[in-house]
Amino acid sequence: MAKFAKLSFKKDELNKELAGFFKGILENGAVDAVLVPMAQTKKGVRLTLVTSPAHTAQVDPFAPMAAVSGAKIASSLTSRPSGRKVAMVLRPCEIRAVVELAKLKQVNLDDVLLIGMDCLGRYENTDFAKFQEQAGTSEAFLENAQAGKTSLSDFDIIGACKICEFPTADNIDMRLCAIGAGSGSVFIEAVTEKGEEALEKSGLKSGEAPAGRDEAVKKLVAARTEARDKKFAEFRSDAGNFEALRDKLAACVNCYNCRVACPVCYCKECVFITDTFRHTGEQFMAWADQAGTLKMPNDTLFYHLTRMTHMSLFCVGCGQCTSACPNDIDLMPLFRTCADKTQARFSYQAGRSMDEQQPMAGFKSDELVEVTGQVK
Amino acid sequence: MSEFEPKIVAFFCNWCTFTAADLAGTSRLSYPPNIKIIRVMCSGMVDPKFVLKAFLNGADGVLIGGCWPGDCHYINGNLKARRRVALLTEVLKQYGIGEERFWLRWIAASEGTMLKEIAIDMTAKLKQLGPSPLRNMGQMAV
Amino acid sequence: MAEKKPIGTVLVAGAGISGIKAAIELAEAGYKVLLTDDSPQMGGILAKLDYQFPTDHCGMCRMLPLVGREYASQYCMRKSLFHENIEILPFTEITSVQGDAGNYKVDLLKRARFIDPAICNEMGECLDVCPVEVEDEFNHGLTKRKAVYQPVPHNTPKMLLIDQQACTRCGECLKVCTTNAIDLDARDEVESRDIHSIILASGVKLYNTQEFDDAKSYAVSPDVVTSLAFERMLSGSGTYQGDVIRRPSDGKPAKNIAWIQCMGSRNRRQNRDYCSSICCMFALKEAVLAKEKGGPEVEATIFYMDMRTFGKGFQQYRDKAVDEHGVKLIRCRVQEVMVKPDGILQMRYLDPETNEFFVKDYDLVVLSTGQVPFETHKKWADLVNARLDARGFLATEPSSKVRVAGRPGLFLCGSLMGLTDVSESMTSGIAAAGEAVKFLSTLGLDTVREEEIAEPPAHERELPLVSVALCKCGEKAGAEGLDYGLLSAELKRTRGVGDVSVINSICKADGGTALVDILGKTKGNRLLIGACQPFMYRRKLKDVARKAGFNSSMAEIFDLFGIARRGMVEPSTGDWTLRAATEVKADIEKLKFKPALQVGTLPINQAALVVGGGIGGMQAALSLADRGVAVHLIEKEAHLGGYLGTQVEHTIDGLAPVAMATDMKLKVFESKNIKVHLNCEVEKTVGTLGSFESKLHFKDTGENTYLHHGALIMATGAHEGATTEYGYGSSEAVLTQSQLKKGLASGDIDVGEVENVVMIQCVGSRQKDGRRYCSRICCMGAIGNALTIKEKNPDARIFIFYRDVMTYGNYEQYYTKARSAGIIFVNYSLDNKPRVDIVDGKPVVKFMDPVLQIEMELPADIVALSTGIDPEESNKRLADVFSVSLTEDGFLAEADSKWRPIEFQKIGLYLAGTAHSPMPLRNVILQAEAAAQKVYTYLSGREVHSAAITSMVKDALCIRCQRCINICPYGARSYNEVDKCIDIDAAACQACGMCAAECQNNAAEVRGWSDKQLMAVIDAKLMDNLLSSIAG
Amino acid sequence: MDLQEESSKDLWKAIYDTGNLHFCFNCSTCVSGCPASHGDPPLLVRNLARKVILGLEEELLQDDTPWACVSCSRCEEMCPMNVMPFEMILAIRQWQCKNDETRVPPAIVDIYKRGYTQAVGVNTELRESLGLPKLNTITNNPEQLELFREMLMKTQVCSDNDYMFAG
Repeated sequence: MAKFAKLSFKKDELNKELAGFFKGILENGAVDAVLVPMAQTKKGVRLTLVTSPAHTAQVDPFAPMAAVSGAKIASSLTSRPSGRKVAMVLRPCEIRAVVELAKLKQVNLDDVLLIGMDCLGRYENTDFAKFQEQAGTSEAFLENAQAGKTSLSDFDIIGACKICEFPTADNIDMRLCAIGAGSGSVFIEAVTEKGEEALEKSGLKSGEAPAGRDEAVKKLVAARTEARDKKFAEFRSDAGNFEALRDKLAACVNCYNCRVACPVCYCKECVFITDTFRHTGEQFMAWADQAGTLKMPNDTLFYHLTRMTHMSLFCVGCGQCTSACPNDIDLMPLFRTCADKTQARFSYQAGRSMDEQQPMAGFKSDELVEVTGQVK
Repeated sequence: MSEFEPKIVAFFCNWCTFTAADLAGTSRLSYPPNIKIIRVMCSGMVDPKFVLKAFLNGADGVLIGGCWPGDCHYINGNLKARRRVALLTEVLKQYGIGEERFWLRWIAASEGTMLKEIAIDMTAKLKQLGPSPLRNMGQMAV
Repeated sequence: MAEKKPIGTVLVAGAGISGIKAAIELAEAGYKVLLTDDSPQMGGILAKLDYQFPTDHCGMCRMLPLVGREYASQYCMRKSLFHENIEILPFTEITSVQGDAGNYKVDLLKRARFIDPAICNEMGECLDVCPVEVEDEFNHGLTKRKAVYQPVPHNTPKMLLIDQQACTRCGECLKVCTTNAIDLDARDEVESRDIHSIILASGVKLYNTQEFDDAKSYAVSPDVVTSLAFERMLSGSGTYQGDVIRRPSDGKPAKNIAWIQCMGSRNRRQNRDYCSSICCMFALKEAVLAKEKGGPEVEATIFYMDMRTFGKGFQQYRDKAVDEHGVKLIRCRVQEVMVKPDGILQMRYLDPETNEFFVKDYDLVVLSTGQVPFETHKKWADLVNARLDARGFLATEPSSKVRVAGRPGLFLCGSLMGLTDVSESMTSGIAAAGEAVKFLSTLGLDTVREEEIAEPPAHERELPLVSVALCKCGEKAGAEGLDYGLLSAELKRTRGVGDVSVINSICKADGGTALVDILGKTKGNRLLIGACQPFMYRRKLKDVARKAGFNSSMAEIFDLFGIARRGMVEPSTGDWTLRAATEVKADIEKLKFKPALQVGTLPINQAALVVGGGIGGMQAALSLADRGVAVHLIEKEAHLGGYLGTQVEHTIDGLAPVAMATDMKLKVFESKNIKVHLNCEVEKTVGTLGSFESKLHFKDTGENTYLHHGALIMATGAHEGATTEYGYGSSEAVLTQSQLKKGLASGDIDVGEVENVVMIQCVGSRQKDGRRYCSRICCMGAIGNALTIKEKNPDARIFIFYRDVMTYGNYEQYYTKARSAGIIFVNYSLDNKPRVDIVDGKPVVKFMDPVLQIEMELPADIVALSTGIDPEESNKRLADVFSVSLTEDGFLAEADSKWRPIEFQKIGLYLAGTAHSPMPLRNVILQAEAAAQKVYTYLSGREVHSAAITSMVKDALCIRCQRCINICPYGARSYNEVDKCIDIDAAACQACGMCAAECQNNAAEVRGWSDKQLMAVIDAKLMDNLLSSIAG
Repeated sequence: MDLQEESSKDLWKAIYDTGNLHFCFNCSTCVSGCPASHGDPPLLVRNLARKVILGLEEELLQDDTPWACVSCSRCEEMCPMNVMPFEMILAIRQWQCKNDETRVPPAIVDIYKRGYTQAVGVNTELRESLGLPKLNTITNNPEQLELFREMLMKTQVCSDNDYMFAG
């Protein structure tokens, strides 16, 4: 049922062509607004909310960067809905976070046209700046990345992306297909009826599916999965106990940036900055008395472990935690290896499907008998 | 040198397991003092934070006692507890605190003897296992 | 307010579960209750049971009040019960009842316990030294106990007493008793009380194999036990401590167990021509549990005559027992149990399937012993001067199971109605309480109102300073090793503790005043009292706290003696007092962070909505109207009466539904409190206890109106099932039982000439493809019609084809009567149903006689089919309208099949009648009365007190993910679409804390159980270095 | 069989009009412990009652099992419905004879052969399993048995039908 529209572009005109598409869906009223990565004056690309067809020229959806998770933006735009139709162009990891947030009533997809783009990875913000200085373009990036070349002079895409087995998005209305699209072209795929409608309104003609795509995707996923398992094994072997964990987190200063950046850490305020954890000096003294010393800030391990119990079931491995850490703690593998275990326990996968109930939201009387191992 | 005495924090549901503990008391069944009972209204009330805190502050084991499935005063709190325990176990297991230190057990009001046996059993197992890796790691959860 | 009227007081005689339920309902309604029991304990039979059918779980605690939990204990009911309005007097007999309705004077004989519970510190040294050993009746003689003993293992307080028969007065106990609680010369005391109403709930005497001859050929070995004794063998606190089932004689595991049904019951020769109703399910349950405990190698065989699975979910339970657990059912009443030289038991039986004889070995035989009702009934009849009916039961008014005939103000419930299961015990307890309340309200008596106590300010924002008061029982320390001096010193050193004082017997008057004096001088703003049995003295100690200027929610009581008791268990290990100190410190921490609490009040709209204008609905409506509650009665048809009230002239047990309904209609339309809405359906109901709103749709006019009401009763009924089996529809002569019934009543069907009448039971019932349940009333219906035909034409030959004759309880007499009238009963099984061929318009029935195993055929003039009872199709819609759930069979699903049979999970919604499950008219009325009482309890006042401890939302932190709504088992949380926030139904919330555990940033929290408090407790528990110091 | 044709609904009146019979609900108590139920064919009291209730005259007339009853009256003792089965069996015997002068209870032949009314042999196993001593029966005492047979042949019913005892 899926329909594809081929978007061929001359050199350096990928974004021009894409802009035309977004212009089209805005003009023909398929949507009232588009949330799409867009080049800002000077440098940097940011998700931008566009309501006027006249202002689509600067779109750059495939730019290898994501300053903040689009899922968080999607939440702010829809948790108290505007009632207007908006197309959201998001990365696969962001889409999967959106799926979890929707289950948590933090995203409302009623008026949203979800457009998932193929993702070959992103650079840290600072590296993206260098990328731009070296006149890197999304076109070039797509080309090279598909050839396996993501590293430039002294930087590379982030660790999370290198082990991301989800380069393409699901649970969406449309796809921006770059992988296996052949050079000089990308495809716009309509996945749902909503999507087809938009595709028609965009004025693009639908035609053949990109020939080599499935093969290319499969290959990429295989490579990424292999990399992932390698990374997991590595990490587990050197962080398989609390001492190691403590040392990995030694630099943590309880700034809570990781949870602010985390798309599925959706609390208004983290419990660790509520009254529950505000204590009297006397109290601190008493704790210090226990062992004679009390490391301050004192609850880093407690905080991260608690976070694992809170978000690991929803973790989509986007790597924003690592990007956000001011002390360069590589948190991503920590949470991904944990998520890997917890999600497997409930054969749940964050972002896989809208209809999958989140594990903590339900129970069965005859499940998990091994937990107690008791029979009447 | 004298033998290591594990500290076990036990969250007991008010209706079944806490009654069993009382029954053990009134029937004067002796169970090890290593078990430090904390009464909660329902095993479904036990927040993962409580368990983490107990371990971080030097508990060598944590035992959650609830009603048998179907007995729960609050209909199904124990079943929700069971999922939470499974989740938390997966988290802790990765760093060396596994099922052998973190127990969920169904103990009905009349099962004072079972409570006693579980307390003895867990204490013995933890004695073999030795102190929790988190003990004296200078990581105080406050 | 006018001058003080006396407070209505009810005597509930019998503290089994139905008595307890009645007491709790009365207490909740604000009346005083005197709850007595002849035995030294409470709980009746259920105190012995770990598992109850049909769920195989306990859950007794679910009968505790849901609203105003403050006034009742919140503990396992096998441990104890406490309610501020209930005075419990175990070991107390009623010796005389003088006076009359509304003004009784009863004499209570308080039997001497020889141990004063008020003084006893329960350390139990006496138990150790008592040299006398006798059989422990609680475990049916399977274990021994001392002459000094604790009647029920779970009870706290232990309620120790001395068995006067067994006691040798050796005085050993006196020597070790540290509190002088023992007085071997104690005498029974007689006390007389003024009572306004009496509820008899003393249960029924059970068949005793020692006492009756017909047990002699069965009770031939210690390995033949009664079903109740077997419960003790299963129990975790029983003879084998929950371990595998063993043979009492040699302690070997019992692998092959047999049950013999109807032991003592269904025995015309012994003049016990009744069924004991519950034994079949009881045996099925025991067989299933035996298999679960003992594993697959355990063989469980039940010898029965009719497997009477008539209740809600019972048939399904039987199917599960047989199909999934492999319990064997054999329809044969064995004549005797034999003992082989090696002690193995042996029985010979005729297997009806094969008509072959078998001789089989068994390790254990369980006798399903039933009721022997007469004595208890006789006793009461004499005491309260009431009538006994032909069966020797206390006569009740025709349509009521609980109103004692001709004795206003006198009611009964529970097994005095004949052995009842948990569900009916609950229902009858509530109904009896309801009748008592109705009666009291005619006397213009008062209820206990929460007199407005001046609560001192809470000072919760001040830096916590805890004053600790330790109660000392008598002169000596409570327990060995508990050193008050050391304990006080240790506590004084604790952060946030002001002064620590030790006082003698705070529970006593002078102790109280002493405490008040001391506290008067302290600067503390929170108070922790260490005493015994917190839940017993809670109220008293809280009063003391108030007098001393503490807000009662800033005062906590902890079980110092509980701690001491545990200390005594292993005095050897370490310094107990220090460990006790740790425990107390934990309580101190919890108190330090405790917020101020107050009991909430919920506004009540004092109107009730009753859905369904059948007999059940009308009964409920009238019952409420009598008590001055405004009622809206909704009926979807154009007339009241429902199925029974319009279709059925007479029931076998002498009721006349149509006449009843006609009479009720008059009353309903006359009543100024009842507004009837005909042709009317409820389209949506929203709200919470005290403030519901319902949208009504009128089918005739198409109009909609909105009603506001405080509670709701669903009595939407059910209807006769349909069938196409057995040639129904293809011959005039094949009809349903109700068609036959009508035909006979109207005379349209003339049976004067008929030769053969065939009746077929369970048509489409009790089978997987069809109604999976038993419709409960068909057997009586068929027998009723059969007897009518016999009256009109004694020569008619009537054959009733049945699978199990479900004439449970006293309906058995009609089965017996039918047989004696020459009606022939033919048993059939699902795989060998009778066949009905229509030969030139006339039915011919072909069947195999199970006894003679001969194929037979019979031309029938009439074939009447029992097509059972189907749930209303509309139930699906209603379930959605009222957001309640349905059973797999399509009936309305109650909150708990045993302990809350007429309530829905959501508080404020109740159900009655056949919408619940098929049942006889008397049960419909019983449920209607019970439902009315539940509603009245909440609608009698302008407001109700909700609990002080409920969950809350910190709105500023709440992100509205609504996980708390999803996880709440009581539907107490809902999303307010208007204000975009989480609402909490304070009445529904039971403070289980699941929402708090589910909420990741503590936006949801239970007052008094906050994470801050609990984490402080965890700290305190781990902060003692005692163990390490032991180690080091 | 066709019940309408082949049964007389008033048979019970003719045989056993005590008003007790109809209380029978086929619980099998009477048969499960009946010594004669070990015989071949077995005496099944329950079934006799059934035949009477259903009015199966022919069936009943042909039925020899009533004669196997040893009058131990256990059924009488144990019947929960007070049907008094033993009385019924005697009644059936009388009715059978009344309805067939020439009737000779075949049990006599067995008695002649065994020297006992009952097939005592069949209980040997059960006796052993219950640890009872071996019976010293007349069967293993030939001359006694001979005397008994002579005695038996002196009764009229036997001498009239001596052909039955040939060989």
